[in-house]
Amino acid sequence: MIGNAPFFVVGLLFLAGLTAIFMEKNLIKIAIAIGIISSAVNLFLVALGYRAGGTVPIHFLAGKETLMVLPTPQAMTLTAIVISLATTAFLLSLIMLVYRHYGTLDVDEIRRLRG
Amino acid sequence: MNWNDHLPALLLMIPLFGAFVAPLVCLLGKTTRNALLVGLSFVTLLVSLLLWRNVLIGGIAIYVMGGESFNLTLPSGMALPIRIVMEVDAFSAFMVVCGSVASFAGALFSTNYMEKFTGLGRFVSLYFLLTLGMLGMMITGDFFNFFIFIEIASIASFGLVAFWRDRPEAIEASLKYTLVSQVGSMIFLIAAGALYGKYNALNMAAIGSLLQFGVMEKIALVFIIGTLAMKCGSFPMHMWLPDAYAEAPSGVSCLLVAVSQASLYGLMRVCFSLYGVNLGGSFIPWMIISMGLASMFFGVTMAVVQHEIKRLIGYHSVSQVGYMLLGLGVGLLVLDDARGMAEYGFTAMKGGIFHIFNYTMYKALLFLAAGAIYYATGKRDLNEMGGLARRMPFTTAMFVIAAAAISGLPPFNGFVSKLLIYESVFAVHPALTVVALVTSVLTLASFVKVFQTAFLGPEKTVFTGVREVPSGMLFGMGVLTLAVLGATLFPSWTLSNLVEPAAKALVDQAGYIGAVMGGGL
Amino acid sequence: MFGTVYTGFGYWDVTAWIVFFAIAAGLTLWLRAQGRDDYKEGTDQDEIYWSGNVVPDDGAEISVPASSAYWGFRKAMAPFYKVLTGMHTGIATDIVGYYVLVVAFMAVFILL
Amino acid sequence: MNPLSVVVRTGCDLFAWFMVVFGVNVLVHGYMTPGGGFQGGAIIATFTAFLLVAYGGRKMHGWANEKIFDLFEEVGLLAFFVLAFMGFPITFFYNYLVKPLSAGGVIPPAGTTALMSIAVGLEVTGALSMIILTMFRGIRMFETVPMKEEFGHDR
Repeated sequence: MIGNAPFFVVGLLFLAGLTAIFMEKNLIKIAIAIGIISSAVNLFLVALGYRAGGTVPIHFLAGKETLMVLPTPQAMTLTAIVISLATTAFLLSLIMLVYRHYGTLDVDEIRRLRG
Repeated sequence: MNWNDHLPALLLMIPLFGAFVAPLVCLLGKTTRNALLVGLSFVTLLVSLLLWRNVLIGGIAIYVMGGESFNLTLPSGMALPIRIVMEVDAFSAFMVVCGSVASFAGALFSTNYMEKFTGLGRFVSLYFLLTLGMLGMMITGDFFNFFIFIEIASIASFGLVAFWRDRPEAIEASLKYTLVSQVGSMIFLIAAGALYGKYNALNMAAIGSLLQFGVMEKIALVFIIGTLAMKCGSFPMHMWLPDAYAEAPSGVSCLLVAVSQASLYGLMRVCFSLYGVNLGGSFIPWMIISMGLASMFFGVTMAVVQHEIKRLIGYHSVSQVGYMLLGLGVGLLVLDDARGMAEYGFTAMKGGIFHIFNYTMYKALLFLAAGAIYYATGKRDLNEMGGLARRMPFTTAMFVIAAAAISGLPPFNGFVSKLLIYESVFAVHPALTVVALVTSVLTLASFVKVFQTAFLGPEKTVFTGVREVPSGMLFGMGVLTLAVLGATLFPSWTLSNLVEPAAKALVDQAGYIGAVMGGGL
Repeated sequence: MFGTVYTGFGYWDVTAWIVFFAIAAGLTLWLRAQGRDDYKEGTDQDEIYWSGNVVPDDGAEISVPASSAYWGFRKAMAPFYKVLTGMHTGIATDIVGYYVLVVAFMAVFILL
Repeated sequence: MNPLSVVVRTGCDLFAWFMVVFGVNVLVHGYMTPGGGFQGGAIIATFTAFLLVAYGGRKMHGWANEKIFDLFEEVGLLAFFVLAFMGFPITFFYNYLVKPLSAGGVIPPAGTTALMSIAVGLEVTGALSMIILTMFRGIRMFETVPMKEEFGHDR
């Protein structure tokens, strides 16, 4: 049961982020909600990577242990972090431009393209 | 060293090199920049054609990034492949050819279309990154790598949609696309992680060979299908698509069409090659068919009432994607039923795959023609246009060809693929064909409206100064017109060389898995 | 090359269509060439008829805008379009909402 | 953004350089520790953020042109591409420098991975610094300078 605790945290974080997207009206808060969602996913990947009894997959630091975990989830997490950094930076720049053009950050008022 | 073995890597390497070197080269001036954009796109097209020929002759092409040998998928007795594996079967090769033709035409068009604007170094860089992401999605055999290429393509397309950054609508469209696409990618990543946690592998063939249909697989499957259906713009999740397609510069809209087809490719790859016969009953196929029907009908009804030309064409994208979802969904429905597959399922899949080719060509051509009108007149609202046929004869001719092809008027290629779909899906239920036919009629109606209001009618005095667009744009449109006319005049050659191998590769799950894992299932 | 495409229930042959088109075009052109011999150029017969009024020089005054096309269709389908355009609110979070709803719907139904 | 007080600026003077040293340390040991190009580059880029916060944007833009960071980015990207391309007779991205651990030397067990992580570090340093500076300039533009107008499309 305690081994599954990270996954409950992941679920809670993910739902929190998803709820924030629908409940919040401020675009910056929505950007933060997307950040929370990607943190939840990264946590999910890291939690998946651990196998019982494994050690760090680094040759110099593992010591005498020969049973290492496969480093693929760590690599996946790093890549996902880089991607979410890029999109967060892009999203914030877009929000700056939206505020410049529309004069508001309320997501309900940014609807010139509809119908 | 045989260059033919390295074609999958070259296909990714050339746009990557273009993206990296573009900001430097663009300091050297306009001619160098245009030469880079067009030249590297053309080389990519050549490489994709060579790759397609190789795959047709020699079967599935495997490429291991960073391996000791290009086809060493299982080094030193490992049970599962750990390196990044590119796997190109006939379906991937077919998609790669479609995508790189669209990329080349868009590049040729952009040389003249974008010359008035600043920041073109970044534009060229992002354009190559978008091409890279699209081609990578089509040829990768690795699940996480697919996610990375989706993200490369998405981030490049966010940037390109918002390229006219002093236009409020462009920023708004990009913001909507970014929001929905980020949530979608994160959900896709959860699915990839879930499959990794279950099978310790990320390679699609490896997962496919081990897959048992359980709870985790079901959840992963719906997450993947939801995300990729959103990315290719099926009905209830299509709202970002007309916005983004309408607000992007036209050369980019042309490429975005091909990028949405790459998402459709991923959807079909997961359904056919990863899950295959253990798809757990007929719920998923019927879901895909009903998404296709809804996209077709509601997309086209929304398109009829639009009066902004690129937005109208964007809504037609939604409705055309429905045809492919319908054709391939019917193929998926009868996947484990050999008799149904032989009678109508395979024809429906051929129709769906042929429609991918046709759709990419004529929809890209329509976007380019709309961009040409916009370039020449500066207007994007149909209410303000009229009588342009006298001023822009070449654009008019190419627009008519594309509009006739998308409406399914014989003898154009759109008619052939739609006929293949009509005459096979009615075996499942006649209502499917009825909806497809009504959609086709409404498509014709809306394009009659566009043609009549933009090109026909009395000449307006505001348009007396309008000229035909420059030659680069005409050549860009001409490439796609040639593709449309080629598929029109030689339908049986196209079907037997491009489409049938692709459809066969798609249903051959054991072949796809065996090429990586060595041996059968 | 110009072969026939068989669909399993019918077939499509592009050459047959082109031959038919050529015959039809020839027939139409022949009919058109018959013409009327009492037509004279440069007289009132040449003028555009516009309800007896003088035709304006600028075409913008007599063209029908695209928004007016298919007026009857849109009028007849007004309730349908009201629902459909009501769906396309253009709010960014609504788009995300539709996506999440579809995924949740599929997840519930596949797990049942 | 105005410069902060003299205490903050002196603190920045004293300690900001250590971020660069630490970042380079993380970067060059990327092949054998949990670090690497992105992490090292991100740490180095905090140097730019420190200077920006402590000294304000006007001075920062006077010190560092965005072209410098563009150059960093280009050099990193092209070095990465060339390193990947050099493996070509065998495969793209093939690690042609790698030797067994017993062979000795500076980068035997890593080969091109270590060099690639340095290239990625350069790229990330340039890109993140440029993101910070450009976003900052966006805020400034919003207050003072009107945005440069594009032309050629309707507005």
